[in-house]
Amino acid sequence: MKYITTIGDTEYTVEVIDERHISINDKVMEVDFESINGQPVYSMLIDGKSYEAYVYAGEEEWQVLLLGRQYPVKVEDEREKRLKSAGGGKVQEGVEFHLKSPMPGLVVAVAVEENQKVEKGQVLVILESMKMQNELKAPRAGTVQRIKVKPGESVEQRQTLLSVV
Amino acid sequence: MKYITTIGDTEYTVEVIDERHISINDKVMEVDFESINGQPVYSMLIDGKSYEAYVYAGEEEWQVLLLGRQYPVKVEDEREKRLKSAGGGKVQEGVEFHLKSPMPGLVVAVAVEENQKVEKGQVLVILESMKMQNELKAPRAGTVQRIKVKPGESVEQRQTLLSVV
Amino acid sequence: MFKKVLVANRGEIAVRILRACRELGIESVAVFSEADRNALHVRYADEAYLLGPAPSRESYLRADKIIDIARKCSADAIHPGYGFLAEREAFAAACIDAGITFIGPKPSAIAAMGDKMTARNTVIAAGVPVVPGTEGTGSLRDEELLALAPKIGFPLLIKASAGGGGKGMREVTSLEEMPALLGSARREAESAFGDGNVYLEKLVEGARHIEIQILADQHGNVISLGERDCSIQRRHQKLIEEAPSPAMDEDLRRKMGEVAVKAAQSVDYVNAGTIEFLVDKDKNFYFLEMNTRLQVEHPVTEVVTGIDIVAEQMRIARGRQLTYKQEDIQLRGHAIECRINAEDPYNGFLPSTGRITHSLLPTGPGIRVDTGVYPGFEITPFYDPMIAKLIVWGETRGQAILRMRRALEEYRIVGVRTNIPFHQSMMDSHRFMGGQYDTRFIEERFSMPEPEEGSMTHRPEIAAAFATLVAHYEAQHSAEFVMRNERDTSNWKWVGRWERMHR
Amino acid sequence: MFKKVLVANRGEIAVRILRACRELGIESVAVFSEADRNALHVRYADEAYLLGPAPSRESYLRADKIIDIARKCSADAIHPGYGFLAEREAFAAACIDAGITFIGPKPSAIAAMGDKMTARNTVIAAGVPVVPGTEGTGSLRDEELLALAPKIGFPLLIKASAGGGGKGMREVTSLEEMPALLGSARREAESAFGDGNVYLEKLVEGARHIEIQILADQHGNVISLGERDCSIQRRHQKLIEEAPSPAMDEDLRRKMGEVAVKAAQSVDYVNAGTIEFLVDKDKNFYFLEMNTRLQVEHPVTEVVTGIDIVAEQMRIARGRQLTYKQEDIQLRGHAIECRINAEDPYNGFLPSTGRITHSLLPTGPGIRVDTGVYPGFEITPFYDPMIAKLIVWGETRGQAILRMRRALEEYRIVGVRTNIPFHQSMMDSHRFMGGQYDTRFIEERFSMPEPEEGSMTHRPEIAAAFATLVAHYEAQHSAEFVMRNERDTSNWKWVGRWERMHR
Repeated sequence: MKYITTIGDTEYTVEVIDERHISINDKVMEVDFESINGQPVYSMLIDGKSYEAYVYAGEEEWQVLLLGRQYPVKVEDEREKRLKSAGGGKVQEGVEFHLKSPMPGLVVAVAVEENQKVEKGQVLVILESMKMQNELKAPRAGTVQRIKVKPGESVEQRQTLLSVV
Repeated sequence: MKYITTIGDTEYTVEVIDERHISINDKVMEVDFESINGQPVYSMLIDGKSYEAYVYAGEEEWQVLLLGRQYPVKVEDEREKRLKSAGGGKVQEGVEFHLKSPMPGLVVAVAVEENQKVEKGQVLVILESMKMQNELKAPRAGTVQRIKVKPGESVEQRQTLLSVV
Repeated sequence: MFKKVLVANRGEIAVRILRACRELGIESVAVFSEADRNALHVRYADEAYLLGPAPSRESYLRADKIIDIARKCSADAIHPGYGFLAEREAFAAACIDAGITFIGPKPSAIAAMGDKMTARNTVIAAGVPVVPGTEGTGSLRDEELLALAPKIGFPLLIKASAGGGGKGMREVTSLEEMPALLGSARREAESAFGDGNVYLEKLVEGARHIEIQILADQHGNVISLGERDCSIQRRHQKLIEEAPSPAMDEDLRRKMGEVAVKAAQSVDYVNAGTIEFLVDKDKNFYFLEMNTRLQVEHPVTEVVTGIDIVAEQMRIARGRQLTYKQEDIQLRGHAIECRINAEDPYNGFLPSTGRITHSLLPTGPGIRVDTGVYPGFEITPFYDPMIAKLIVWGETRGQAILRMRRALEEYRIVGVRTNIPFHQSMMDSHRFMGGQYDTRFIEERFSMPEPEEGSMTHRPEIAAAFATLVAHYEAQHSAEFVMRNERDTSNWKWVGRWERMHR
Repeated sequence: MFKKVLVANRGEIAVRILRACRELGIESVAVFSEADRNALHVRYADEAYLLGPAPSRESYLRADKIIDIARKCSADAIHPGYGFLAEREAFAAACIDAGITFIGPKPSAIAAMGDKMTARNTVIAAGVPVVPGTEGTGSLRDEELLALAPKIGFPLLIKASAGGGGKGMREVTSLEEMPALLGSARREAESAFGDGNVYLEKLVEGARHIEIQILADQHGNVISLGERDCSIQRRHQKLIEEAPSPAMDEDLRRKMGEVAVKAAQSVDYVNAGTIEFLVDKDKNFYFLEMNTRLQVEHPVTEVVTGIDIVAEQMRIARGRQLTYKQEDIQLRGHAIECRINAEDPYNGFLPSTGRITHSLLPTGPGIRVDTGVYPGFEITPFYDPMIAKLIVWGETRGQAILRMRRALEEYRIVGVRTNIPFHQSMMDSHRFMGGQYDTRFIEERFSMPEPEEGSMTHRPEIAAAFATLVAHYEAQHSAEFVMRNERDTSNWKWVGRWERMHR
């Protein structure tokens, strides 16, 4: 199986040749890959080097925590990717963004109003959890829609707070 | 539910009244009983005292490791026990004893021969495991039968080595 | 010694105090909220009693219930830890009224140091330097402030008397610009707090947060155990502490120790306490406040002095003389503490909750971990996000940093995000290594690094391999997984209390 | 410093050495058997290479393969740890031949101390006292032995020249009974070993096993780091070690230290080593043997001296001068180590294998754990049963014992049986607390306690409650459990390699 794996602006062609070999950009390497104790912690011996990483699924990408750094990694089946680019253009552009609570907590303030235009990075909601106030920000510019919470309200993890269209 | 619970020569009448109460020898106590993390490690708050024990099933009894001591505990349903004693006498007397390997290892020596009479505590087999030689002894007097291993042989855990009848 | 001590706290500090009880042969009592039935402090204590629902105000802040439990189970003392009820004068007084020893200072000392103005005036009277300024002199008019400003010196800060949070605050570098800034500060303060009064305070540049640990017994003996440098803070939360401070010398240590002792004596202080100072780049130091309790970061002092501060607290509360004299106190080697918080450094340090599914503590030479969590324990949003303190000792500061790096690399916590990567970046920071930092270091000079070319720890192709292999095997088996999960779920439904027990 | 070090070992000691490499900024290489793919040393190393199947002779004893790997990955040094290849002269020599530094003494020193007779004669020549006896003087006749006996003194032992294991051994308390005992000893030796030769050795009564840690560099500097008391042994396996020894005083420490240095110098010793002595109740001491390697129990010395022995080994091997002079060595406080073995103290100390399903390490002040296992790891029967070392430090011996008790109580290992209850009983033993023990203590004076009435830790009714509640809930839910397990099993079958990966 061949994959196109992307980190930032760099694409890697990774082929899983068999259980003991992969190639990265056509360079074949010996690999011994194991999960530790059924956890998303993986040990990989690759051409003798020993690495351990914590790998979990993020919103759209895999998150790899390796040597104290975090890498958001996109993994695409090569064939799939080819089909997609044949379809042309970016998919899912301009889709609605739903601000979800990243944790259970208490809404301290809603910093925006419905139909307000917001910039990327602008604070939308302030949420208190674990004695800390946390600012939830807009991941992109847009217009605020459907505010579903009020200050003083308790929210559950992943509850939708408002949308940006 | 009422149980007759025996440690050594002492019998305790333990009643599980509801999820929050038990009685021991008719003394009612408040109890909060939890398993830790799905393990056979249990936390019990009993009339405010906090205890933790490792409880696992032994051959015939429960083994309770509590405050650095091990208690073999027999738990019998009171009704069952009454029926049994009505049936009279000890059950399963004179049954065959099968000496099973307590761990994987290498048979260093078989210290007895078939049809040999042995005393309680007499060494039957010497087994090497983890760089240590371990003596496996007769749990009661009897006659050795069906020796199934030879010195130099590797054995699996729980493999029957010989029988004492 | 006490027969039975109740620990009115949770988490790592409750466990820390329970350990001291155990080592002193004192029976221990834990209290817990409904969220904490399986917490480590409940497991380790000799007795444990439920306080109430998870929120602090219904559990760990219920002074009445706690004293009631202590009375019923015949505890002869209460240790408050830090936070919660530790610095509430009324709680300390209520313990005494109930005939229970409060392991801490007298209520009067808590009160004196708890009020900022009183504390400032008390220590000034005792000859302790404070940050120069006009606070405490009442409401002054612009002319008066302009006249006082040159005596304080520039740069200085204009601060709102009524408020905080930076509202009405202005930095002033010269007398010329001051009138305009006073005006705008007053307007902002007026609109924010309905009170336009302001005061002046010297701006301490390149300030380090240095605190002195003291111990005081009931017989008038007070000693200092050297300093801790707690300048590495984010949003006024300490994150890394070390002892000794790379900015201190023996002379300054002695001087600040003496001043700290004076400050403690000025309120007739008894038990363990900490005097916090700001130290500027010219080694002038200014009293900030006194914490009238055990500090989170007390272990770094324990590690370099060899003194068990919690055990000493109990002895002091029992009326004993201090075990040590000032001349017994010797610092050996260097200690660093990293606070491990359940928060995501790659996502604005948002708190992270969830069940810890796997964890591997760093161990081996020179490592200490103080924690209240374990694999299987659930991190809830009710309490603060600190789940562990990782403390290392080294013969030198350099060795301690290298050891901390090693320990951070070994530490695995799966199930919640932690700020371990943040600490790893700090230990790799050249300025931290050089001891060149002040309290604004994180805000002004530090950000989580983007993976950089050429760095030893930059391995994008390896990260790519990890993600690809995980994705590959997951895709290959997703069909089976779906089916298995479906069945499992239906099975789980059958099982009631037993499963709850086995969570 | 070295660029890359290969660690030719497994388990806790491999992890210990890898940690030192990490802290010194040295790249590290692990080697592993098929049974150890997921072992901690493989996870922690920078590189890891498979040696072969699980049995030691096919993996960790394969000197040829190890040197080959070291060469291929350009390691410039090999650390052998203890056991396996650590004291094989040929391995040390082969490393040197391959141009790789062996982190340990010269092959000649290993050889000299490895042969009992040579070692004895070498140290005698250097003026080191040995257990008085006739060993090494050839085969003597009865008349000769009877003439020598009074010079050695009674009580003494007759021992078979050819053998061990107590065969042909007789204890003699007077000259009168000696002729008859000589006869029976010779007959037994003849029948056991086909060799009736015997020798005499003084019986050291109330002997303690005391060993001196030394460090020697390549420039002729040799220092001693004080003693360890390792008298608590079972079947000649050390179980508990402490430093300093409760039986020593400053004068004896200095004398034995000097003698240990002499013994090391007599074989031109370089690197870390340990001289083992027997010390009798009158404080006479006798050389037993020298261990030409790192010892299992080195942490107790590290904890009281503050010296990282493994790091120092690397510096020495690199040709550096010792970091410390004899006068720098100061013992601070007291350290105790308990070896945690996977064996069942309630069942004749039978080794216990299996997967560790849950584990909770003791942490907090004064605790160090050196281990190579973690929850999820499988203890196999291939290697020795020691899975962890629990080391505590205290200001005094009393505090160390109390702290060890606390730590043992906190330590949870589920999945294999351990000897933790044995250590708990030892820490409760009045003779151990009083420091009153010798090498025969466990065999002669100690047994796992039967639960006794009146003891603080005797709670049969609580044990009854635990067992009853577990039995009750298990019975109540057994039907559901059976059904669930059946389905699970069938589900598991579908899943191939993915499951294997997730073991």
